Amino acid sequence: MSALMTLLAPILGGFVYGFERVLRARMQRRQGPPMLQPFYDMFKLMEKRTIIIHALHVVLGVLHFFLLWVTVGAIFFGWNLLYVIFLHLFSLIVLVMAGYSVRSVYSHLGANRELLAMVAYEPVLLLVAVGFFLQSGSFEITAILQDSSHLMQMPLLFIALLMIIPIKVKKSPFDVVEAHQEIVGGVEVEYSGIFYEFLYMARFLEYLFIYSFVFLFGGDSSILGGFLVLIVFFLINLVDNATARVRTADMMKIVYFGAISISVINLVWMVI
Amino acid sequence: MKKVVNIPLGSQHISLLEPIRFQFTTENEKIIEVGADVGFVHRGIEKACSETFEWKKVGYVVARVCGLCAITHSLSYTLAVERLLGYEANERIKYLRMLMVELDRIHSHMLCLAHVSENAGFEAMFMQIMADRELVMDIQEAISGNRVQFDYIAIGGVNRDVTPELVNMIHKNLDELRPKIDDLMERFSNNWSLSLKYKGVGVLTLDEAYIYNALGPLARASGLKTDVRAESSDFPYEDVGYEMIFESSGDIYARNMVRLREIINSITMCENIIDNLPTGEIIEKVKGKPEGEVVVRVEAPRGELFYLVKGSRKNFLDRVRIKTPTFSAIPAMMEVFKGSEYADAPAILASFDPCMSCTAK
Amino acid sequence: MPIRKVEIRLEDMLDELTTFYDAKVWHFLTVNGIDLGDGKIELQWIFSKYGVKDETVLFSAVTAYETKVPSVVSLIPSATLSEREIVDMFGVEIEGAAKGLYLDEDSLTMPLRCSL
Amino acid sequence: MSFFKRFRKKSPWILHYNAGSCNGCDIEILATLAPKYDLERFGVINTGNPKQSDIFLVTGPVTYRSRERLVKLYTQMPEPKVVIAVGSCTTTGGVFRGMYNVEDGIDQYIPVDVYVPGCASSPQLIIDGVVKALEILENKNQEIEKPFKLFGGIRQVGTKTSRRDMAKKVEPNRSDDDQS
Amino acid sequence: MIKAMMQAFTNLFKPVHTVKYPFEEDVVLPKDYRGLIEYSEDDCIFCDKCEKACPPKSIVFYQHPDGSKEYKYNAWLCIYCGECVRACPKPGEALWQSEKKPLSATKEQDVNNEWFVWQRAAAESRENHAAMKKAAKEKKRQEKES
Amino acid sequence: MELIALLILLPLIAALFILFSHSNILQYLVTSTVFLVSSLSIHLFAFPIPSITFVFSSSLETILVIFDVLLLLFFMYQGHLFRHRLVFGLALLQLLLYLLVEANLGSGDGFSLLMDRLSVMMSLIINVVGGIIVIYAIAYMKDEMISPFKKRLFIAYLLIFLSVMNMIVMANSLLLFFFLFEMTTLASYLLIAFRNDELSRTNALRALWMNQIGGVVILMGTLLAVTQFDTVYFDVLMSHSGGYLLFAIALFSMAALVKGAAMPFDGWLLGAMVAPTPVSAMLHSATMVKIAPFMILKFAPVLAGTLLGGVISISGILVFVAAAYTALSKEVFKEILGYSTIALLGLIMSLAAIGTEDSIQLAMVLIVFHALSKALLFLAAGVLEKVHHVKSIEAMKGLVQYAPKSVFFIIFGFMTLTLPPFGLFMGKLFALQAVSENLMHSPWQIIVLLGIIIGGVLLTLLYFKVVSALLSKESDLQVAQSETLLLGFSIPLLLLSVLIILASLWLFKTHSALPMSYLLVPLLLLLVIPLSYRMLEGFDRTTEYHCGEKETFDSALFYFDMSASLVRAMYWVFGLLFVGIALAGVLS
Repeated sequence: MSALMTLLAPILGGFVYGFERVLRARMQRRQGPPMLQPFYDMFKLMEKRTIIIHALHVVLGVLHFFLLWVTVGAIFFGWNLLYVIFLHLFSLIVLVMAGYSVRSVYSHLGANRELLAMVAYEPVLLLVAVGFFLQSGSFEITAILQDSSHLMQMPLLFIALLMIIPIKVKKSPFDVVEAHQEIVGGVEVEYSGIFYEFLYMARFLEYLFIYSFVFLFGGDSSILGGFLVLIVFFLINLVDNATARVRTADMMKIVYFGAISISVINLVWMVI
Repeated sequence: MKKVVNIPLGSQHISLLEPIRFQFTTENEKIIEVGADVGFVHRGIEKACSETFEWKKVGYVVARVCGLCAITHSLSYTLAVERLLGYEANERIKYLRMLMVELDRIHSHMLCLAHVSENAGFEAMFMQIMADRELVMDIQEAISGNRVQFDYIAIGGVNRDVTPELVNMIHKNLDELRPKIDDLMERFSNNWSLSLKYKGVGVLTLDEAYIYNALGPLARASGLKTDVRAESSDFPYEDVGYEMIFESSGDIYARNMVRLREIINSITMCENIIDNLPTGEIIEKVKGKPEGEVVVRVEAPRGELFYLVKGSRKNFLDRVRIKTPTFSAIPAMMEVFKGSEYADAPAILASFDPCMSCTAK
Repeated sequence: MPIRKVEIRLEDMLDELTTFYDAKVWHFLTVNGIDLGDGKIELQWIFSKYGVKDETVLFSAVTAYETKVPSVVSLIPSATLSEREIVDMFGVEIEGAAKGLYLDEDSLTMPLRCSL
Repeated sequence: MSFFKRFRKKSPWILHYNAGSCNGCDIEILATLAPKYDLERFGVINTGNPKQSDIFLVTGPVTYRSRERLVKLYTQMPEPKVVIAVGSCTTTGGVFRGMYNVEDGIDQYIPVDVYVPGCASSPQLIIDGVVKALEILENKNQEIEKPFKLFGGIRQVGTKTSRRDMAKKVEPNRSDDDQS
Repeated sequence: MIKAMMQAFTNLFKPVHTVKYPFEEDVVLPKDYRGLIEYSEDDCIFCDKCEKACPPKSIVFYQHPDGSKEYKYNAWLCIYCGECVRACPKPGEALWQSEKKPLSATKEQDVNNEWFVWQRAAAESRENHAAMKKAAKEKKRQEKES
Repeated sequence: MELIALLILLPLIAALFILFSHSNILQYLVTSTVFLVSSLSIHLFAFPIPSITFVFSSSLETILVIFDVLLLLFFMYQGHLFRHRLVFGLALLQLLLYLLVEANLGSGDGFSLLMDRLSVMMSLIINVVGGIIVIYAIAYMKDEMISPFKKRLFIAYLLIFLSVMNMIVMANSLLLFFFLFEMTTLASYLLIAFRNDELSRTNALRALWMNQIGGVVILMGTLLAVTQFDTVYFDVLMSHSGGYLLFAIALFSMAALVKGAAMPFDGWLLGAMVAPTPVSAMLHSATMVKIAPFMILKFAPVLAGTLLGGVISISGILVFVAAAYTALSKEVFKEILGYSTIALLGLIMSLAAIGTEDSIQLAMVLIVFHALSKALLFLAAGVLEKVHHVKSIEAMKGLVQYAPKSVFFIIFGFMTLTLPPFGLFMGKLFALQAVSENLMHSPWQIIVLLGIIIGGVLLTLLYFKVVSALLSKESDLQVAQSETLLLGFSIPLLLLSVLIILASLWLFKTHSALPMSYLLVPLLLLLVIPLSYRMLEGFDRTTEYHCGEKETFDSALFYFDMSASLVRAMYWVFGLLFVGIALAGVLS
């Protein structure tokens, strides 16, 4: 089952992304693309003529995708949560290196913002993991999922997680990493054709990665977990439709003074 | 220990509708120096107006200087030529022209607002404003037969009349639009993320506005009370309920508010115009050939549009000098960019509502 | 719109404008050039008054193309682009105004001169 | 490969460049992306990045200063690609035809597949043009398409194919040799 | 922000603004839409006024040697201003602005470069015709003289 | 016993030989010495024997006293020579204190040298990493513009230093420890001033006075030990409890903080970066500064669970975050490395001061991997400096195009510092786990937890900022000439890399509960995907997207400067914390 899920992860993510595009269009009173649009895009990208800047850039981008896939797979297989978070960090670092490896200003700015965003959300993810650890006594995802729902004990951590989800799924108000109007997509700007596809699919995997954290809050009740994911997914899209993009510095401030402090409060509360 | 990065913005960039190139010299995304290249759209219209096209056709050519304020361009040119010919239009023509200019102002301002929200990363707002804007576009299409390039004003009058059904439609659409603008005004002032992005960002102070000769909504947002509609006697603006609108803070937010309130004012004016439309011919034959030198100022959506036309009884004019509002806005814009973040640059740029095709002609 | 046309000599231009221009009263519109033929050009500096109806002043100076024209940028910072435009379009020489606002090397030079 | 061909027309991504138009067409392109006409129904995304685009939407007669940029963007787009010229000045120069700083339509520089008329082209016309372009896109192959004149060709460096020179301006008298 | 979120939420249950063009032709073009310029050769008196009035010169008459003229119109050059119709002595009969929307052309139609050829050909034909006429006149005069 | 003597004496003898031999046999001599001492410590490590002890005879003690006094007099002389009052004054103070200690010296007996597991591990690091650095130094000094004798002197210094370091980790006598501590101070003073120019001189003097503060507090601690507990031996001291024991330990810990260049003493380590790169590598990142965590580790059993331990731990973790953040504003590559060293030392000290079994284990692991990775980075930085003449990261832009091999080592070094599956990463992972486990009974450790997390991401940001500079290369159409790396450079680098990988594998196998598949999957990807590099030959190459413009982009990096007032506030906080340690010692 886990193996199958892992194999199908990009497809699963594709559905999520496709659904989200339709949802967003409807929220803006547009008709929007068909549900399967992400797959159309993928198939189209497959047979574009490929233009690259240099080989290193491409290799790093592809590596990013596969590492992310491994990360998502690791979640499905129920590995150690801390290790999963660090694997995810690894995949992002590879992406950042890819972004820096070309002499393109937007790619550089994007990579830089990617690093800053990482500085913002990584602590929160780790603190959430620590919260789970305090609850269930283990960092293993399988163990976390055997406990009853964690929502009651760590509500503030849940809110902190909610605050960083927009960074990960690149949604307003924290879509500074992609910021199409400013830096034309950031890191992905120099990719084209099939190699862009890897980055495009990596975005699907990011969805799975971050929403599975939400799922973990459900504990042993997968229905509650699924429900939480749905609610959060919906909420994130609503917020996306109600906010503008904030500056990177503002984002850092909000995450550090908001998300991290409430996570710490929650942790202290759990400990005492 | 800071190093500078040069960030290009344009000539092709997703946040730009038109080719303009900025070269921002930044420290950690903070802009310290700006270079601009505005000449991408230079087509040579001034020369063509006096050498390739006869004076009767020039109205259609200058309209193509800019698609957004086409109507004000052809209006200014027409006014200038009419004055050279010693002709003064009747009240109905004046009212119809005013109606079209104000409608154009509404749609231009709405586009600008949509663009500002888009460049601030607020896609939903962009979509909403663009959807609402279709109401005005429909009116314009119904009046002139085309959505953007109206070619409505001709020498000696206007090309089409307003029928009673049209009057009804205009009423209906404008009534629908007004609450939406009110709603927008509320959202622009109360949304948390927008106030982070707009308030106190890209400030043009009153002194700077004087020094750099800012004009239009830009100047009015800084508290500089200038508006050609109040400074020229070509049109009876006071009769249709015009009032000057200004703010004082001079940031993006103030510019947005000036635009929004001007839209409300324009809606009022349009309604007054169609309610009190005088009777008369819509086009009259004008005889003779232009002679002499004359200047005309008209308030375009972006500010003051200036035409100087010189003719000497020939088929071709001696000189058509066009000075567009954005042309004056660029020095002020460059000043405002300095010291702000690169992340804000697209929004600031859009809030100035630059029109490069106007600038470069 | 009635215009007040003030004929001045080019040499006096800067002094005249300095005494005339007050940023809080006058609004600088543009610098204009009109080709008069015979290698002569009429340069115009145009201002209008804030808050007053139909008040436009036009300073006009006739000069030859070869004459070097002083710049008003020190007085009116926003005149840079206008001056550069005139330089491009007429090929006159204005102090401190660089070429190439609109025209590249391989496009037509001095398009608004009559002889061309 | 032919399996994937059918998906081309389901996901055309757009690059928009204004080569000196009056921006009448540009605001109409914006309007087609807005709710009323909503080009995203066809899977269109306005990417703003040549490397990820399939459709090159150009407005404006080519001015002298923008032609190099035009060609550069064109060469950075991966094949298969189509070019749509939106508006009468883009297709033929329109009212600007013959002005001194204008190059009478973009097909003087790059191959144009669809000419959309109108001054300014209304959203309906633009949608018509895009739909027509999609049919053309489906039948294209991956052959490199080159700009016409004033610009250099493709170079082999070792085993690598370099497109960098495609957008490099060459001397007019040498342009004929280099294209071959 | 909450209000905007509520609005986004309620938008989900509202009908979409989108029109289904081109699948359904329900975008009603307004009355007097400025569409294609149409021409009827039967009613034309070949006064060339439309050709002179057209700002972008998208109407060209080719002068055949036999004296007849051929109307040629480039819809991709036309700016749809309607000036030709206003210039026409028989508006609505010989030349009128229809409410049809113009169609997009493809590469094969070669609307740009072909038009250069046409313009040149038309101008040449005029010159030739004028020269011919002049020659004929000259001949006539000479004949008269002789 | 003989082993210890060999470890200490072998490098000394080799140094003597080198001084008076011909330059030609230099490398063979050094290599064999290094090989010998390394195998000795590996042997010690692999076949643990119960602690070895050694007692100094009274004549040796006397010699020690003489040396000590001479050393302090030398410092005084230097202070006098360069008109540096602080150096002079501190040396004088130390001399007085030292005499006071000698006067109060009791008769308690003890071991002068004591070799336990900790010492074995430290000596392993010192000999292996230090040894590799010495080998590297030969190649590095080859084309330095100095006389052959001076070159040999330099190598000899390094070897002597190895011996000193070997001794210090075994020292059990406080007086011997003080002497060796001052010897390391001397070594860093001499080696920083090795290039003998204005800048080196000022930096050397600064290092001298700052380190002397450490000497002063050690002497004060010794005085306390002598007067209160009547002993000069660590093991005896630590078997006591109550009284002023913790105050003495606090004083020693302060010395550790000084040696570890923890803020506010970060100035001297930064200044030390003007020294030749092997020196920086040897003294200021890989080995000498390790005395700091070593000392804390030594006291860890006493510190565990006390207020003092908490304060040290918190100040360590604050140093971790602050140094990581400060490094973000630096431009010179070695300075960045220096700050990251300070940061990681802070982390290690913090973990050591927590004093639970897990955290002590972890601190040791981190010491090993930090030494390896930092040595690798410093040596690679030395190559860049020597061969490519770049110091600042601004100048390193796109270096990967010209120096792919050295850049590879640097990137590899940074990856080993942050990413799975390498040791330092694992260390951080376990640290998080350990601290989280402790959280239940000591909630204050949430500060440490937060510090580890935030400092960790800041360091990641820092490292990849540097990598970004190296990587930003142009399109690969230009064929750069392949880089040839001198054998003397490449062998140490390779050795270190291999050691890191082996050690990581060992760590993963022995110390973690994680299954091996965790490690293998990412490793496999890392190995397989770069193989596709060759397959990319045929694709079209094009230019970057710059909005359609022609100009190329000159990349520059981002620097996160702190405002001056913030810096001042930071130093105040750390200064107060430093004093606070003494206070905590008194209180507990």
